[in-house]
Amino acid sequence: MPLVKLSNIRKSFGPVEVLKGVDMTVDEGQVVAMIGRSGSGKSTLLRSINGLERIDDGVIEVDGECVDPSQIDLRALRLKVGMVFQQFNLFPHLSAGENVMLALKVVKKMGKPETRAAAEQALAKVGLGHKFDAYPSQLSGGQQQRVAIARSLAMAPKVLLCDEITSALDPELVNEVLSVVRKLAEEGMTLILVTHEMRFAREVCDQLVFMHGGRIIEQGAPAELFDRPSTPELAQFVGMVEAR
Amino acid sequence: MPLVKLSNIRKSFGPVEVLKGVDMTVDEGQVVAMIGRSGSGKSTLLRSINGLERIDDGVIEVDGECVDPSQIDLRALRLKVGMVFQQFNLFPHLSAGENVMLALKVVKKMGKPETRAAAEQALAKVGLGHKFDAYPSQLSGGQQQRVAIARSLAMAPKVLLCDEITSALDPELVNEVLSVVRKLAEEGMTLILVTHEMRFAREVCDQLVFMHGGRIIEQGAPAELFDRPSTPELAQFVGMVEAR
Amino acid sequence: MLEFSLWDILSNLLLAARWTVALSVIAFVAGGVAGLLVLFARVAPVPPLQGAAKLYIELFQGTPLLMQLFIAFFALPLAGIETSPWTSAAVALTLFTSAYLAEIWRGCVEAVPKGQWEASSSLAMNFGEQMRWVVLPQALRIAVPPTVGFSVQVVKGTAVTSIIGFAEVTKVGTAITNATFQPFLVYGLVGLIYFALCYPLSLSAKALERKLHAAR
Amino acid sequence: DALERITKEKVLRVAVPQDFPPFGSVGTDMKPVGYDIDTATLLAKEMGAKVELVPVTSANRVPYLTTGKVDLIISSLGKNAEREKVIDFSAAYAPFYNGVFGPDSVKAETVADLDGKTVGVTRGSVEDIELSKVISDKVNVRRYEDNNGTISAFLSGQVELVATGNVVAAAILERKPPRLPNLKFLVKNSPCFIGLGKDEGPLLEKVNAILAKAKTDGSLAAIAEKWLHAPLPKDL
Amino acid sequence: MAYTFDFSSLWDYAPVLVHGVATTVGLTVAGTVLGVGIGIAGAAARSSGNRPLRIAVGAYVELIRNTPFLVQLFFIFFGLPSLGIRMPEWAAAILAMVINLGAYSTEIIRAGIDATPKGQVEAGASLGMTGPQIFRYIILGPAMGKIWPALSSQIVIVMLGSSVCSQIATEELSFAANFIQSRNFRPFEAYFLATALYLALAVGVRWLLARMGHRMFMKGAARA
Ligand SMILES: Nc1ncnc2c1ncn2[C@@H]1O[C@H](COP(=O)(O)OP(=O)(O)OP(=O)(O)O)[C@@H](O)[C@H]1O
Ligand SMILES: Nc1ncnc2c1ncn2[C@@H]1O[C@H](COP(=O)(O)OP(=O)(O)OP(=O)(O)O)[C@@H](O)[C@H]1O
Ligand SMILES: [Mg+2]
Ligand SMILES: [Mg+2]
Repeated sequence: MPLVKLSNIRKSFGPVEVLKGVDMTVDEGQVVAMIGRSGSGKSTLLRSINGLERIDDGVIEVDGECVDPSQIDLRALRLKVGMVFQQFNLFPHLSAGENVMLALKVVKKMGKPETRAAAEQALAKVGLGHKFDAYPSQLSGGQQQRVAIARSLAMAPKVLLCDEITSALDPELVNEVLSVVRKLAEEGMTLILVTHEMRFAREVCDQLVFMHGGRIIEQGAPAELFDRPSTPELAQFVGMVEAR
Repeated sequence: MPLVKLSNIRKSFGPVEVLKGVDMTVDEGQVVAMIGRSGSGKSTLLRSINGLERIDDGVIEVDGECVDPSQIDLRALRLKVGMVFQQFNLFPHLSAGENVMLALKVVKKMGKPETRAAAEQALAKVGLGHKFDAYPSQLSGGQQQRVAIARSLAMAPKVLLCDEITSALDPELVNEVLSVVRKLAEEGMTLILVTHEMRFAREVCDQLVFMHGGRIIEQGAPAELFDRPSTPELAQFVGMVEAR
Repeated sequence: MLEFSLWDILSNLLLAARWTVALSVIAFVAGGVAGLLVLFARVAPVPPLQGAAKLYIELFQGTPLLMQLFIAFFALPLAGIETSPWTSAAVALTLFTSAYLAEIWRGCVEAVPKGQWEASSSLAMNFGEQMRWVVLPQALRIAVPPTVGFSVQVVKGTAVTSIIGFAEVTKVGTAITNATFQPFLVYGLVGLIYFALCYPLSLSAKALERKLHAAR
Repeated sequence: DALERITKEKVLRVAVPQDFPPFGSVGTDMKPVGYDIDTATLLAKEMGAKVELVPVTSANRVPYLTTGKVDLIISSLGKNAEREKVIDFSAAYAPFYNGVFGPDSVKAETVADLDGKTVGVTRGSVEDIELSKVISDKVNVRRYEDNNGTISAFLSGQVELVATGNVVAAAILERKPPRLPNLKFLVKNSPCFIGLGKDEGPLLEKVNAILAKAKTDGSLAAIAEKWLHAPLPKDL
Repeated sequence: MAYTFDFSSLWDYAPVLVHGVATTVGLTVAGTVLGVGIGIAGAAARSSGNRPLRIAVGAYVELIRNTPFLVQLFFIFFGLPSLGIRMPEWAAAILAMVINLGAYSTEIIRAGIDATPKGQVEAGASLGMTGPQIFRYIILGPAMGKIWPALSSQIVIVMLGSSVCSQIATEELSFAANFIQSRNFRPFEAYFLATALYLALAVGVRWLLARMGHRMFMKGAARA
């Protein structure tokens, strides 16, 4: 049974159809990279998976449970699906540790000592055990993004969604975040990443998904797709990215 | 008799001494370029010459008249010294023509027809005779900066100060402003320019002044200074700039 | 002799509303002029003037309008200055209005970029000329919405003048209440009259604000 | 000299109540009417001046006089030692018994019965001063700025009892209010006097002369008949 | 007119003044706590998805902001008893202040909420938090920090506005001044002293609120 299964996902913003029937499955432990031109619908698809965008049609199945588009309570879904954003979105009035503990406390209703232990462990995993009491404004962009990852991890999601999590970082800070993601992949975490880091995708991911105009038009092993793109669109996209 | 004579100019911001005793003379018709690292005090020195910064010590003499630091009324000085800024600072609620005419009317109390004639002439000189009625928001950056130059010129100053007047411009607009300055230089205007355009400084200026740490540590003919810097600081600065 | 019909009540209240409006207009105009003077003092490059203006603003924003009224009405005469309810109300409201407007407008003046001051200084303009020709025209644009918004506070402030016996809407309302024994009705009507005066001002302040944002 | 000014300018400025029937209240045209207003008009006529009525509250009428905003206070003003320190008084011009009033449902026959009850009174009035002297501190006294407040508070049931003049209570009763101010007991006979600024000898003499004449020629009695529906007491 | 000032006569009335100051402070504290509470609830309601609720709160805010406090006070104290709703004057004063500050703070706090970046809400939702939890733990704190200066000014305005509560016999500071001048006939001294006390209170309250705001909401604010 796949962990995530998307069937015929459709989504419009007003008159514009942004997702035109997307099917996709992700197995437990798989690391999937989503690539594609700007505006092709990658973010929208990712955000649909944890219900940040309400889809118009189709079915999302996570860990065996269906989420149909008319469903109101998305909490159960969101407990299984973590998300990390391009703009970190740390809570500025809480320290790194409190950022991680908040949802454990109010959503999972964990006791105080367990919460703290879980937060310390999550921060240690992203190499920031010593920054427990630092506020976001006192951290570099790379550190903030790692706290954001820890915050999602601490909730023990089945799958973690990452939407261009290094795009807002200065180039010298990108690697510290990518190496955290690489570690997660190696530890068996199920990951769906939207990324422009092609080399990283090639090295770390099991599966590459190429979106174009609201559809997935190619998918497969990264090396295969990069080296032998079967559509002219992907060929062009790969050429464009590699010219940079 | 020099047109501008600075003797032992000193200026501190709080505990930090930014100008540490600067002496400099500029003769009528001379074109002086001031160069130096960021923070070396170029802007502060320039702004002191027309009293935008109140100096702590020293004497500024313009056209034979002394301005001592305790002086309150700077009007006489400012009538002799024009200034153009990096950020244009046009008055957004006035058209190009009105920008030029305003000070003629309220400061020089010129009659209406003369004001208009003078403004038209000044705008024509910077190649914007046809933009008399355009508002700043309708002009490109280069055009705005040329209006700013015209606005200063119309007041018929003895000397014109320019502080990095091309730094805020897109590269393709820099030349239209520089060519106006070049024309002014050729017509015999006395100019003091802070600039990072080394090639321009070399071609147009009579005199180069190199500031470092709040002092003028070298001055002379541009070609000379560039080719045979006598201090390691200038040598390093020239090397740095040319590497770009 | 003391039978008030609903129409008697309403017409008397509406007649009294004239004085509310008149007092508001006077306070707003005089307060605006005084506020402009305080503003000039507050932003002029003359430290003692700035200090005095700051003190003025602190004083009138830090004490109740009611106390200002009492002092203007009962205390000034002791210093030999004759005051009627009219003049005391006008004076106190003017002082109150000017302090708030000066502070509102200072924010608008400070929103004008520093480069505008520097450029006009370099053109040899003095402080007055800079204010008149460069800064105020730009500050004015952003000052309109909050100024209109504040006019609501002025209209409402006039209610307090009823306490020194100025016969505006609230005062007449209390008098009628006592003659009719219908406080619920009378104060309800009084409230509605104020609402009818103030709400259009609030609405236009909001609309002006939206327009300003859209223009940017 | 106030009298000189009055005769010169031919204007007599008088502080009158507008919230204290029958001495002064407003008609449907918002003009003050009542015993005090008629008295003021009478005085002005005798002085050959025009009357200028200045509506005041009980709390602020003395400051009006001491700050020179009016020449006289004709505002059911009672005489007491505190006031005599700052202003002068004419002869009495109207009777006034102040007392405690309230609906039948509230029992109060003596001052002692007021303990634990809420009594409304107008701040600075004779009732306030006199009542404050005799009550214990178990009485809950609410002091309002003006009679409008006091009466409104009583009528709306915010206070159980009200301390005011007998004639005032009568005037209210006449208008059939929702809560009836029936007499509980009288506190003090304190007739009304006209208040004048200190050291205004000539004006005081003039006012007293006019009052004496009005008492003998029946014009004051006419005012009493009109507003109090009773003859002027002999001892006034 | 030669007037000799005599502030010493105020000494006898020191207890009245102390009582007045204490009442003014008490009214302000109660009005602030409850008023800001209403403001938070009102702001939450105004940014909620419930349309009738939004409109109702909007009407409340506009009605209060466009009528004078004094009239609101009279309506509550003299008018409501006609409907059988009766309360002591201190309760009426607090109620009027709460309703008044509630309306203003609804508007002020809503502006702070509107300034919350959308990403903050999405991050909270992605962590499985409910709408109310997101409001309580993520939006409210930073929003309050942003609008605290504006809210503080409004609290001072309401405190100064409480002076008119003397009209319904609430024994606060301006009542004390009026009471004193009706006994010693020295209006200037009484009003002058009361005004000075108000000024001191205003300065004190502003200082206190600034410190409180700093402790409560400025955690993690960018250090410049
Ligand atoms: N909230 C919205 N309202 C209207 N249109 C939207 C909204 N969000 C996205 N869109 C549109 O949907 C399309 C797909 O957007 P999406 O963000 O999914 O693209 P993307 O592949 O993530 O692009 P990028 O690489 O730039 O992030 C775009 O045309 C975008 O303009
Ligand atoms: N208003 C001010 N207050 C405090 N410090 C100032 C102020 N203006 C300038 N300084 C400081 O004075 C020093 C000199 O500044 P100045 O602007 O003159 O340098 P500059 O040579 O023009 O540099 P740049 O090339 O970056 O324009 C700098 O260290 C600057 O930080
Ligand atoms: Mg995207
Ligand atoms: Mg500079």
